[in-house]
Amino acid sequence: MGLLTTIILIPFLAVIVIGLLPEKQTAWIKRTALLATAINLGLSIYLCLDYLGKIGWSGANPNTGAGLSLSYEERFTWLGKLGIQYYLGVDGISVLMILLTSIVIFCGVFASWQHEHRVKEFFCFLLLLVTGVYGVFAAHDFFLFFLFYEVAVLPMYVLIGLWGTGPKEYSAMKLTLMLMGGSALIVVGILVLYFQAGKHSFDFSVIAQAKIPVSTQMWLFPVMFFGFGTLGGLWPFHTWSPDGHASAPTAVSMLHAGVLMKLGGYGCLKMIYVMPEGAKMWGTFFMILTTVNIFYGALVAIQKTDLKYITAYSSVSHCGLVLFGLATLNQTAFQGAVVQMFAHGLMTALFFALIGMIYGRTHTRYITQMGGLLKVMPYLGVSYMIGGMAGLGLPGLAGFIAEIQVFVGSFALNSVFHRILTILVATSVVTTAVYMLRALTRMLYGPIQDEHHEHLTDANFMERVPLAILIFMLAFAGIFPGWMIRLIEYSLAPVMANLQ
Amino acid sequence: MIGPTLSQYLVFSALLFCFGLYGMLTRRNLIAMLMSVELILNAAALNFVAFHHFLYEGDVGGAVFPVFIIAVAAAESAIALAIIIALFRHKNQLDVQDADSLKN
Amino acid sequence: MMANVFFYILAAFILYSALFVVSAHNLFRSAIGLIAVLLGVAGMYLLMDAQFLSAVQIMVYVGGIVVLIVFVVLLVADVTEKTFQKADRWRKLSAGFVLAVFFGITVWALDSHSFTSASQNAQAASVKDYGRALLSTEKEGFILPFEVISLVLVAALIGAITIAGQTQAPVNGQKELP
Amino acid sequence: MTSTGFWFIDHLWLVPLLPFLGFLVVGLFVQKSGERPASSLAILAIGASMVLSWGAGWEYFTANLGRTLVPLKFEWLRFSPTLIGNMGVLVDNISVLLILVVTTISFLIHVYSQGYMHGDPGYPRFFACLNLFTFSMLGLVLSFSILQIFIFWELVGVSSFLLIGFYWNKPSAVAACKKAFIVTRFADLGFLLGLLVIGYYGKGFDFIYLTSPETIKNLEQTRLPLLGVSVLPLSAILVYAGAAGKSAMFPLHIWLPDAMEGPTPVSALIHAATMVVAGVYLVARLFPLYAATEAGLMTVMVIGAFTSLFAAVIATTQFDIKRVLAFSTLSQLGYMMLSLGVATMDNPLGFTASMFHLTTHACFKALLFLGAGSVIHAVHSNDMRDMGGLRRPLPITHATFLIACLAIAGVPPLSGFFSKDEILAAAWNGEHYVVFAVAMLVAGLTAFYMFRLYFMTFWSYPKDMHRFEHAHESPLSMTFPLMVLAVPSVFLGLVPFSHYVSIGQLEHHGVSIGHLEHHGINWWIAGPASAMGLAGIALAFLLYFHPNGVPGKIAFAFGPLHKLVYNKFYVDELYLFFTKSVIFRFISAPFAWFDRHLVDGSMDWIAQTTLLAGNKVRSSVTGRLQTYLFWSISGAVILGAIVWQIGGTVGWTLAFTGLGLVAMMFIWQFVLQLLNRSEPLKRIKQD
Repeated sequence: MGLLTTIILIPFLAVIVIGLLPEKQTAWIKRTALLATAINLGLSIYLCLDYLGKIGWSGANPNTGAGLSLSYEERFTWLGKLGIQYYLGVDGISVLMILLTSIVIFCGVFASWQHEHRVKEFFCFLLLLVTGVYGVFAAHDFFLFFLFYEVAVLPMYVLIGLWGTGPKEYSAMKLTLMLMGGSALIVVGILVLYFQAGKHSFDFSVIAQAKIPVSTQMWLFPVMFFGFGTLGGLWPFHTWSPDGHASAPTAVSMLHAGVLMKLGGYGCLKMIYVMPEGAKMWGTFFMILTTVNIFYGALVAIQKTDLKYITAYSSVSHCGLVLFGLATLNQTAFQGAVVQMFAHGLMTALFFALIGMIYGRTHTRYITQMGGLLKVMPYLGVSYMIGGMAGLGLPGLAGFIAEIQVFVGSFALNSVFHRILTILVATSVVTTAVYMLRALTRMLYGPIQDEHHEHLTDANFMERVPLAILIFMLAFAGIFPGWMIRLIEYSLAPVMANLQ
Repeated sequence: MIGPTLSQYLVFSALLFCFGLYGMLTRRNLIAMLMSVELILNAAALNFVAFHHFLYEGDVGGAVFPVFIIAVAAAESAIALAIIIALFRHKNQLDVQDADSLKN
Repeated sequence: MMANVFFYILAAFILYSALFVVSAHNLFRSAIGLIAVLLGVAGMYLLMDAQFLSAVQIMVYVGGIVVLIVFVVLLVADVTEKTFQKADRWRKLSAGFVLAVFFGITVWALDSHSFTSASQNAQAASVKDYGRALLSTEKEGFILPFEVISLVLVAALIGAITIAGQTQAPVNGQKELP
Repeated sequence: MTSTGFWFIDHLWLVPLLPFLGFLVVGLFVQKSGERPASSLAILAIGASMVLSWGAGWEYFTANLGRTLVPLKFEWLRFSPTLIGNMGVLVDNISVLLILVVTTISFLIHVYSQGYMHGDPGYPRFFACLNLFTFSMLGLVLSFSILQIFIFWELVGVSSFLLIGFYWNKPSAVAACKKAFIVTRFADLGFLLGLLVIGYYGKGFDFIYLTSPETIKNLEQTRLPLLGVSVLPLSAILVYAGAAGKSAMFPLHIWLPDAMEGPTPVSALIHAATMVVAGVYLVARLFPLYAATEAGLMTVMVIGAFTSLFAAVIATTQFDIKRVLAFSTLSQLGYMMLSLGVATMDNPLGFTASMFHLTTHACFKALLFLGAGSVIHAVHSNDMRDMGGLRRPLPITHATFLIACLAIAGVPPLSGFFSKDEILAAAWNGEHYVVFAVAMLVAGLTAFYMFRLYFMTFWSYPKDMHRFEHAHESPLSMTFPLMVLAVPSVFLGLVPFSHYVSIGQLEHHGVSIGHLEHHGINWWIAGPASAMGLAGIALAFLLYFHPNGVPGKIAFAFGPLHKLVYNKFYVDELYLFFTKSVIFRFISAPFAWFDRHLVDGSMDWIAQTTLLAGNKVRSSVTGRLQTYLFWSISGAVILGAIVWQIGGTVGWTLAFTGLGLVAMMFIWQFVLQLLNRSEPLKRIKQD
């Protein structure tokens, strides 16, 4: 059994083990989940290092062929008559995303350590979700990809609907319906690709090299981009995200904003790989939409007072940057977009973990009702501050690497219109600063608003661990970006070759 | 031999199929609906045999399938009739318009 | 030529009987109509050189299933169907319309597809062939479906006995869904 | 790494790294263990890096003068195979000069803070932040590429944010730190765009590469597709926007006076001596680039001159001791910028003068702030109207403060005299006579408001006896830095500065070092300048030495004008109006409304329509088998009909129908909104 299958199976096995444990043994259930995610974290780090070792650190022109340079391939015929394979394989981008998933879920398990309501089912669904996410990032067969994609999306409904807060049924329904709408577009697109390619295969590389007719690409690309974009928070199909995130329980918000939204960007990148002509044709159109995303997400966030809504809209803005980077079809911007996926994953996971912890103490999420929390909970406060700084693109944290790369990349589009878009997008560094600082200072600074808040406690050990890990990764990726760039750059070569 | 062609059989079986469906849609008695189902099944079986006869005479599969269909029909009507008896015992009538516990 | 005449006669007979099945007020008449349809289809089988099937059709269908149906009709219902109201006209019209369109599309589909014969001068399947095919374990054999069907039949038998043998109907408990 | 053969210069990378380690250790591990370990560790870190930088300075100015050395360089971020963001350590005369200034003043201020911050609950945090700031500032100064300088630029901004908001439960401090960050961030947007322009057209970020004549020529000849503007002035002005933000040039100056909400040592270190000169430093770093474009230099000069006058005028009316100093800082920064603006590649006197003034200003302005801090420490008030007669209880503070005031007023032979004179001479030599006149006027105003401050604080008579009686001299840890700083404030002017510092990489531009060496004192300029200063002092003496009603009467006589100046020309209010009303209310709020009601509303509308349709359809869901069957057959028929009728253009049709539907939905939702008929989905009862 290969490494990737192991990574996919471990959470699934944990689901089974948890399913067999008696309901009362919540401690053991949590420990099982933690063990599984810890093993996966270890495996992902190993995967990352090993992959880096394979491709080497140097070499200006890595692989220039049109086929993805896959590693850890596992390939079995599954439904042979339809050409469906169980085909796993990762390139540098997938490796990065798998690492992100591992980090976020590991921290997510920590963050839901205090969870007491129907623990067994909660962790079952959570780990099932993660199984799907790993599968998506590892799959190299379109059918398998979609299968795992659905496995990842569906448990969300249950997780939000059962363990959420606020108008949870509404949010869960909205989220699921909109994502299902996206999936519907995707499944249509996959079938069209399958038949148009005519190679009797769902293999990404085979389809990409089959040269889908331009007329098909022309209409299929936007369909697919919208399909994945819905998950990636593309305007105007982002509205599931604020409500969904606001209602979801902590770990689910972390995982959803941190990882699931990245599936959208990841899928879009694959679409660009498969349909380069369509991408070229529609690139500018999606640049406009994502500019709206970025600009508008930030502006709306300025108005909000609910922490989760602020973070959700900032996610809309940040994920817009991912899609913007992808829509520019430029190597540097691609790098930036992928780094942004990684950075934003860590960042929002950190935010949602913190919001969960703060809400657990103050029982309010409205920044207008908070104030001076830095005094009573310095650890959480400082962590929030670091998260905010990462959000506004402070150098030294991962967000900056992403932003500057996207900007530099999109600036290379040498026409007045694209320049204006780039400048508009760049102004988001200011608007982002405005709402981040507004939230930060309102919540952490100033006198304490509510006397009940005087006696709140700071984070305990189980809460400190995930925060520390996330912050460490943010800083690590921000100070030493070389390894990420190497991974991404190596894997982008075939995409760029297709785009030529 | 100038006999009926494949198309003739197919069109005929389609017609029979439509009759069966019509019965399914309009009859209000469960037993009558069951009989309509038998019509549909027969139409399908006829298709099998027709294809077997005209296109794949060497391949015995097309001829074997009607046997299975008959077997399934037997099983199906056994079950259906059992249900009908149970329903009749329960409600004392067989009007499908009243069997609407799936409503809304 | 003769075959063609036979075909049309049979077809007319079957359709007339089928009309009887789907529209007769008396259930017993419907059952008789069904017997006629089944016999007619058996005739069609004969026209297509499927003697074995024709025999099975008559023995199992007419001799088994229809007799079962007739029994039930006599057991449970007032055969004259007096208690039932007529289905409303709207329903009949709409069903007729939809089915007409359906039929049209089917004919169009048949028309637009040209069938090509795979083998022209092969022998019709004999009873021996049926036996071989049904019990063969080779690639072309049907032993697995055959066994499955037998299982299904047993299950249906047991199920029928259980359902019909119950004194209290389970439908009672789940009458209202939320 | 390319070894230069000089130990200190080779190990210059330790200079920023040590404070960073200090920050990590103090910030993470000694938060709870009291004051002593925190301050000792922080001072140790900065002390070590000060020693290293003095060593490096010695090696540089004695053995490597005028050379540009790169002891460390590595690839940090690869944008594309051809565009690479490098990091490293760049050693030339201005960077060495700046690290000397930064480490020394930072060290003194660390020592000073030990006393000043004593007893504050955030004591360890303060030292951690100070170390973080020092790290960022040193990284900025030693930057090898413009990308690196941008990175540290932002870090400096953040540490400034943290330090201004140090008293974070004070609402005014919170507002001030937010303002400082956002205003500088806004300016950094310009810097970022400049960076993009330079990165795209210049194809590199390294300073050495950017300031080479080939690159400059290349940039000059590249024209933008839009309007046919040359890239060079554009990038120069964009980068200058960033510099102006950090150096608080008009109209981005508004954050600096508010930044005085931070603790006084912070004001001294960040908002007087070091961080605010980062803008000047950046322009100096890229000077060859600016010198090649008339527009860039003009911008620098005009804005510098205007800011210096503008701030000096405001400073004459303020009563908060730290705000007067803040406006004075603004004014002096304008001076430095102006001086850079009048320099050219052939006549780089202004450049040298600017760096010279930067150095001397760092000393005496830090001294002034620390002195003011000492005063505030003694009387617990910022308002000069609460002070007076403090020369007796605070003798050391008084003496050093006087020295600093004389220095900034440009009284010979103190350090300020020489640097100011050089700036004036540069303006005169550059034939910028208007600028020269402005600078002259500012010199007089500077002397006036500084001595106004001095007399009101230390002479006059005690206005608040209670405060006066409790005033006492500060502890040694606070007065020691004052005394140390007083020494360079007096003598720094005697250093033959132009010998050491001039435009880097002169060899590129064919100017030999010897050519620049001479600059004596031109008494035709220095004389009137000193006279202006003395006149200012005399005026202040007349008005403020003894309390009298004259200043009040003058203020009354000028009425609205005075009010205008006193309220800082209402620039803050203008900004406030713009942000609060225009952006918040007229841009952001409509966007939020749009999102909630139109975009989300449309999505809800779909759901709601589905629900309503569902309710309609529900009546047809009879639970009867036949109905279901009927519909399923009808569905199949319809699908079949579609396949039958439509050929290959299904995709296009679907795509455009979809797009059209989305547009229709928005419009429909908007109409519903207008009619107030839309129902959010949440209101529909769930069943």
